[in-house]
Amino acid sequence: RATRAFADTPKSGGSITAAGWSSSTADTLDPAKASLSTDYVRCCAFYNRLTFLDEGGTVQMELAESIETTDAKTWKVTLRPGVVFHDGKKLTTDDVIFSLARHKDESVGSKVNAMAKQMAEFKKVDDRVMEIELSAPNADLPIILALHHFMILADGTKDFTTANGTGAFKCDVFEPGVRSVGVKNENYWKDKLPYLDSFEFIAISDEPARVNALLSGDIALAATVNPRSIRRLETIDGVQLSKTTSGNYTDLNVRLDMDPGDKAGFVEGMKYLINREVIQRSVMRDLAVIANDQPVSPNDRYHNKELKAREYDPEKAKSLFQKAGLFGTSIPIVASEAAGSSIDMATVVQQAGQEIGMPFDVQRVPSDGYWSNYWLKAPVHFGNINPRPTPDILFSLLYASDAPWNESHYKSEKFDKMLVEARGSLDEAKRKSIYDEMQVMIANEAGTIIPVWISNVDALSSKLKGLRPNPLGGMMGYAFAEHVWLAS
Amino acid sequence: MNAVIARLVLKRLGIMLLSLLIVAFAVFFATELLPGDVAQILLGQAATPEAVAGLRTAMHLDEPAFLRFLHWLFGLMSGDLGRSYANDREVADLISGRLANSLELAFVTTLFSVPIALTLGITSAMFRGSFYDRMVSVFTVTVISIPEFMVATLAVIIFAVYLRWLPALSVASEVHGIGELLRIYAMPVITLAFVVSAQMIRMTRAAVIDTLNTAYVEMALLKGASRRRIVLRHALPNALGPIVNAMALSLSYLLGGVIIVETIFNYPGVAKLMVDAVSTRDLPLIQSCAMIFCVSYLLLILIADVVAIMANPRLRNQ
Amino acid sequence: MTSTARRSPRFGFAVNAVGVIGASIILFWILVAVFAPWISPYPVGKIVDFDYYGPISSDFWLGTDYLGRDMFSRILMGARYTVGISLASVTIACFVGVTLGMIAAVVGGWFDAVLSRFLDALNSIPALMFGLVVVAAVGSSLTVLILTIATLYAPGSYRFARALAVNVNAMDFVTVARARGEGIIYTIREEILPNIVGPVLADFGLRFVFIVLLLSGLSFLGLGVQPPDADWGALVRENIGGLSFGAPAVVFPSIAIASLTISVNMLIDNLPRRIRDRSE
Amino acid sequence: MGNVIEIRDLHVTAKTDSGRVVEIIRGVDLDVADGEIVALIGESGSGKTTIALTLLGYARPGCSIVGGSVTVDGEDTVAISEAERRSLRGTRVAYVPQSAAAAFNPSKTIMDQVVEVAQIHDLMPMDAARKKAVELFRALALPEPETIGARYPHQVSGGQLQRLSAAMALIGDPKVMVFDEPTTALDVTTQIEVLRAFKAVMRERGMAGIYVSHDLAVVAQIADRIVVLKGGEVQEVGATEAIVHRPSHSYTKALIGAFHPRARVPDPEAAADGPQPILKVSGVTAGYGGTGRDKMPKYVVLKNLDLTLERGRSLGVIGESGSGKSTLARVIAGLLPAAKGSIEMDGVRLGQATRDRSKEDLRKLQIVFQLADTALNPNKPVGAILARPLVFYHAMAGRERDAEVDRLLDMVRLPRGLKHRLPSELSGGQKQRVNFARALAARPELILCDEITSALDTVVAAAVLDLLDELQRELGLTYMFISHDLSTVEAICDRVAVMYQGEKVEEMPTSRMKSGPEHPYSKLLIASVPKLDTGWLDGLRDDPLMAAAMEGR
Ligand SMILES: Nc1ncnc2c1ncn2[C@@H]1O[C@H](COP(=O)(O)OP(=O)(O)OP(=O)(O)O)[C@@H](O)[C@H]1O
Ligand SMILES: Nc1ncnc2c1ncn2[C@@H]1O[C@H](COP(=O)(O)OP(=O)(O)OP(=O)(O)O)[C@@H](O)[C@H]1O
Ligand SMILES: [Mg+2]
Ligand SMILES: [Mg+2]
Repeated sequence: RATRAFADTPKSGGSITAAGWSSSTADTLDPAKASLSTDYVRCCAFYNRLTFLDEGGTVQMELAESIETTDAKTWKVTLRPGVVFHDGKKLTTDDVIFSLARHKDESVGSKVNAMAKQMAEFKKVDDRVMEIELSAPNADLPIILALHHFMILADGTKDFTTANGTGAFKCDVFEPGVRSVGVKNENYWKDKLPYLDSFEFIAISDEPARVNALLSGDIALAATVNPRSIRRLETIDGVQLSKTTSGNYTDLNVRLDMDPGDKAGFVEGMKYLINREVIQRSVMRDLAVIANDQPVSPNDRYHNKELKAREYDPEKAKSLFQKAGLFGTSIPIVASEAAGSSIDMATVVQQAGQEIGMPFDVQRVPSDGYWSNYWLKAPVHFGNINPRPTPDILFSLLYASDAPWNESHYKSEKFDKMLVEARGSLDEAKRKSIYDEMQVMIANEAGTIIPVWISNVDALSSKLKGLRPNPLGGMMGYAFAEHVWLAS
Repeated sequence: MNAVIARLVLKRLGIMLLSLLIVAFAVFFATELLPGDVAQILLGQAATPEAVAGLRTAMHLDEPAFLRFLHWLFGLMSGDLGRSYANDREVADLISGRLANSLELAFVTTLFSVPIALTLGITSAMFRGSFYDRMVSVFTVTVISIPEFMVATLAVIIFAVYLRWLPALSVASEVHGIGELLRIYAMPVITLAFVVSAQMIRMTRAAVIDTLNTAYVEMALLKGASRRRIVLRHALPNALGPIVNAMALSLSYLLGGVIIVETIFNYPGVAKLMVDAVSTRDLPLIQSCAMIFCVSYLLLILIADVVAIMANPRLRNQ
Repeated sequence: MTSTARRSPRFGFAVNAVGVIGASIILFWILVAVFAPWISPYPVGKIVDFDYYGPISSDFWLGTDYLGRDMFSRILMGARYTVGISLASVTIACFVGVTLGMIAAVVGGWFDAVLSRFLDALNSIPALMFGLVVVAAVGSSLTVLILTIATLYAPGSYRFARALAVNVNAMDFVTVARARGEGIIYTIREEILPNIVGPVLADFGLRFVFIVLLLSGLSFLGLGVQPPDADWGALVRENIGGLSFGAPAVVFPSIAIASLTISVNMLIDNLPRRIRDRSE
Repeated sequence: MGNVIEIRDLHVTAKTDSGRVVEIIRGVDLDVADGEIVALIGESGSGKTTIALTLLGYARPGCSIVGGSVTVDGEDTVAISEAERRSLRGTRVAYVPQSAAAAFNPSKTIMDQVVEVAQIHDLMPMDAARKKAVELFRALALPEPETIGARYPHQVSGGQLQRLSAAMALIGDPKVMVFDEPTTALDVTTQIEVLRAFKAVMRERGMAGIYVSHDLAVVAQIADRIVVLKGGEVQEVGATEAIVHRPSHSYTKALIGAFHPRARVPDPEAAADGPQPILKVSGVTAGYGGTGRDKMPKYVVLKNLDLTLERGRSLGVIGESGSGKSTLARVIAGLLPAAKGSIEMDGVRLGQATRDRSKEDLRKLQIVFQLADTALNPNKPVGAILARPLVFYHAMAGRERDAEVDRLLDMVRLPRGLKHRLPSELSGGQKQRVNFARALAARPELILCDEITSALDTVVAAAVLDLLDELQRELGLTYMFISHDLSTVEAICDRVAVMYQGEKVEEMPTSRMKSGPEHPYSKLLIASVPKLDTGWLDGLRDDPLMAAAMEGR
């Protein structure tokens, strides 16, 4: 059903309304601050990046014509000629340098501040050519530049009440927390694109309401529908589903530096107690792939296929808890709506515990403030990690000893060394073997329990064509607006 | 008579200012109690200590909170609501459109639910103890015991998805003509009317029954007046005070309490704005929203009091 | 009607059939709440069926929920929370509101003015915001939940009771008590309360309904009943996706809510009256 | 001359709360001829109002007419349809209620309500109706007839309102007027005006009427014939003259007997050791509406009042409505702190407010209110009401307290079984006795009685007065007895104080009341008391004092 759409030839014209799942007054047109899917959708429509990842997860050039290096440390970027901003200004390397350098400025509040810091220096060669000097070698720079935050702005942009980019749409209306409207950029540098004359983007946070709005024809696309709605949607004509198996996951984190995670055996016991199959079937309704407690997804070419997921084994868990001296002690697990499906996962664990006589106390806490108050802080809690394009980003963000989001406070010198080594290496085979071993280390040593990879399902009107799944996330990696068209 | 009302209104406005100040302080301290601040919330998962500190300095958040509150308060006195922390826009700009939307919705709901509540309340009082009366009372309790989100979802499924009569979303941005306006407001209004009328119906009924038991109603009957006349001309004007008071309390819900309706119908009103503001710890926005709710609540109560006084010549001519 | 009327003199009460039905339903739910753990066929958190929104069957009398858990067991256990929390918080709210209202009416003057202003201001802060602050400030537990709801509803109860008490306070028998030198506690408890208890109870019923519904909203702020348990409102909410095809998982908790709220109001509207026959 | 009203074998039942049906009118027959005024008298609860209302085809909620016929101007109000009854009401038979204050809708102007009958039945254009109303106002001797209609009910006095309610009834030119105790709630001076106005209008238009009252003296002035009711049955019917002078039925005799109370015999013992003041009120000024900067209330009611009460004696306080009698009692009881002046009991100065007084002071001085209905908590059984002062002042408990409650009930001549009843289950007289017993429970030395018999009918009131008298002898009580009914004051008081506009204008021994009041207001007040004499009202015209006073209004 979902694949039939591709056969048609694209057609220009028409307008659609699409709905994401969340928006608030914190909505922004500043790519550095973008934090929600709605922000990404807007950014993708109004701006361009130097590179982007295609459906297969490989790097493609967008505003850059080429990005080259010999040592993974110094990178030469050549820009595509003849690109203009919405206000008519020509794209030059000044714009690119401004756009990248601002992430390093703390007062900007960039989400990728930590990542941007490795770009030690920018050198303008001429209007089309520039150099980026990294503080240490990193072979993944072109992929890093494909992150949504590294959208290219016009030099000196300070005002974000509207967007002046090079993207397929011009910003017509932007009301934070309400809606935004983009109209077709007639001078768009990509041939024939976009097909739509305009598109409106809103957010409906209530999932049944989002689905109903699609069914009633008020919107053409409803992002991220609940697995439970799929059975109903499949029976309805005029609706198609787009499934993306991405690297998104909700994980149960046991801090290794605190009670009870510091008792040997507890974490491993938890890994055996979590019933991945039930989570996959009942909680995720089969829209998930069983995972093996490490963050590199099966889509990634560095995924270690040899590493199998642990089987559900309550008896083994019981003996491990006994070994840790914790059997029978009530353990609090913090869960929240903020980390998708975590409450349901927690009850699955709780139920399994109850069956072997191990009590867990599920504490549901508000989504408001969850990330600042509970995540990374509570001894046993849930987290939710969005897909990242490379193992390097994942590992340095989540597992390196100095990682800002080291969810289980995992510390290993060996791991840190391997990370730097792989990062600087341009030798594919060597990197693969290092990453394989690192995945094994995480699965066995870290306190992060990753039960399943969560698939994203978007529902859309069958009139809407051209939407293809993308590993960076739903809605075609948030860039659907410039690629879709309306069938007559 | 006007002098009495004017004096009352003035006095109430004075008290209102005082209440507003209390609420402003209370809300300020409440916000302070909430863990996390706007810098941390804006950075979300990416909030490393350095990043937070940097952003905080940039946003002048390292000034003492109380000082910022005073800034905001003095700004308010000169008519400046300040700038939102979360997106650096004028709070007045953020609020004005949404407040208009909320008021519109509240107005249409009032227009719709008040006559219904009055009619049901009055008629059930007229036929007190009858089967009809019992039905109305069971109906009101049933209606309020169905969760609001269920009423809304059910309405959408029936009227938008199956029948396709009405749109599932109430986006009030582009409205052409009265017909479309009705279509757009129909479902949120039905949902809200369900919620607010029950209390009004019950209070109207009680108040009318109270007055129907009086000697002057009996006297009207003995003058040969019809049931209709008795209820409308004699009982109702005297029951107006308590009825209007109950209505004011019910209607005050229509601004701050309609978060579910705003969410489900994607209606851009102030309730959701306030929730957003709280979850981003956007102090100027929180304060402004709180002021709006407080003002509207106090205004409604004031209107109720004025109506009660107008309806009662004894108070009116004091 | 006649049979109950004939019986009534013996009891000294007029028992009304509608009231009896209301009382029986409430009693039923209270019994369910008490004995739920022993009568529910499955553990509340256990996923018993790989299907979801399952239909009524001999294994699952009220179908299954969105995760495939047994609805019958969940509703039985939910009764504990819905009945318990709602009754507790509405009782506290009305107790505090009515007591303060009566004191304000009797004492009057500054006390009344300040208290009324303060509670008005409290009333104008949206419930949601209040809930957020409470969880953030003191965390979440059943006690906190009950107290939060009570705080949210006490001002309304206060306004209502105060208005009634002001009228009673003007009556001669209260003046007599005052002339006798009675204290405030006696005056409000013995002279005022019995004379406003009727309308106060009606108000209690309405507030009860609102609280049953508010519960589900607050549980989504993280306030209150912790998973896998859920109150009825939360059961409706978490299964709302099944509404479009009338899944038992959403229908039955709604029926449970309606049965409880309607019967509470039925009982209150038809409370037994003490009967004495003047002509006897 | 035919009969405008013919009631035949009327039966009315009422349903009690428990669903039991009781018969409240048991086979009443009644005729009223054209232009005749017939009075219905009888004790409270005898069914007077019920019968009067059947003339309009109306039975109060809970009551129903179960048998017989009520023919008014040729139509049987029992048999006709509701719509026909509606068209009858106001046009052919009109009703003047007992309490006009309650019968006027507080939120509409008087004119609107007066012309409403014309509007409902579409009798005439509104302009004509208004003109006619003004004429009626004039005929009823109302002040400012042109503009009084624009006022609201609370803006006119009780007596005026009562006359206005007659105008409301007269506007439809009814054949029959039904008056339900139209003057009971008024004080004597006002009562005279109202009675005169009614009589003049009725006579002028030749209307027939039913006049309900329990006051024989009033009825004697206005009725041609009297029907005596008791327990829903007719006891005696006769011409006014005959009933007043030659009553045959025992109940009628009792009624008349109660009207002539025996005069007060001063207690020789009390007089023996000379007057001993128990309470001394000096220079008291008090009022309502908060105090201003000068510590004076906004509305001053009592002005610089002096008063002395002697131990074991009774002082009567009389005066027109609004003269400040109740206010005086409230000030003495400490319920309304005086702005100026002092109150001494047994030579010791009392605190101005109750909370400044000791429990002992509060106990010694008790107050009993006029309306037993509102003075007794409707939700407490009699036993509990009486027990409270015992617990509060004397810390009694258990059997001792129960025994004392029984003793109190005996003292006020109430059966002991009554202690389990609620006040609403008592008759008016019984309630007033309980009200009084509660004051006795404190074992007071001084009791302030604020119009405690005014709401009772004469027979019951006489019994209550006897009781008071007896208790005073037994217990050596001192009374301050407020009333606007001079005969009760005469029956129980040793001295009388006359109040007028917040001042004490005169004080004299009761014996001098009839013979020589000095102040003109006292004279007027005392002369206004109706006499049980059919010609009294008409005779007043010749009294120069009354004539002058009437002019002044
Ligand atoms: N709705 C009712 N239900 C039960 N009993 C009633 C009802 N209305 C009146 N009664 C009884 O009917 C009897 C007659 O009442 P009615 O009002 O006619 O007396 P009345 O002679 O006018 O007395 P009063 O002098 O107090 O006005 C009383 O005993 C009263 O208690
Ligand atoms: N609470 C009050 N507030 C303001 N004015 C009052 C209040 N109570 C009484 N008054 C006024 O005080 C005056 C005296 O009232 P008071 O009750 O003492 O009269 P009274 O002599 O007892 O009359 P009645 O014979 O009608 O009982 C009246 O003009 C009355 O309107
Ligand atoms: Mg009567
Ligand atoms: Mg008085």
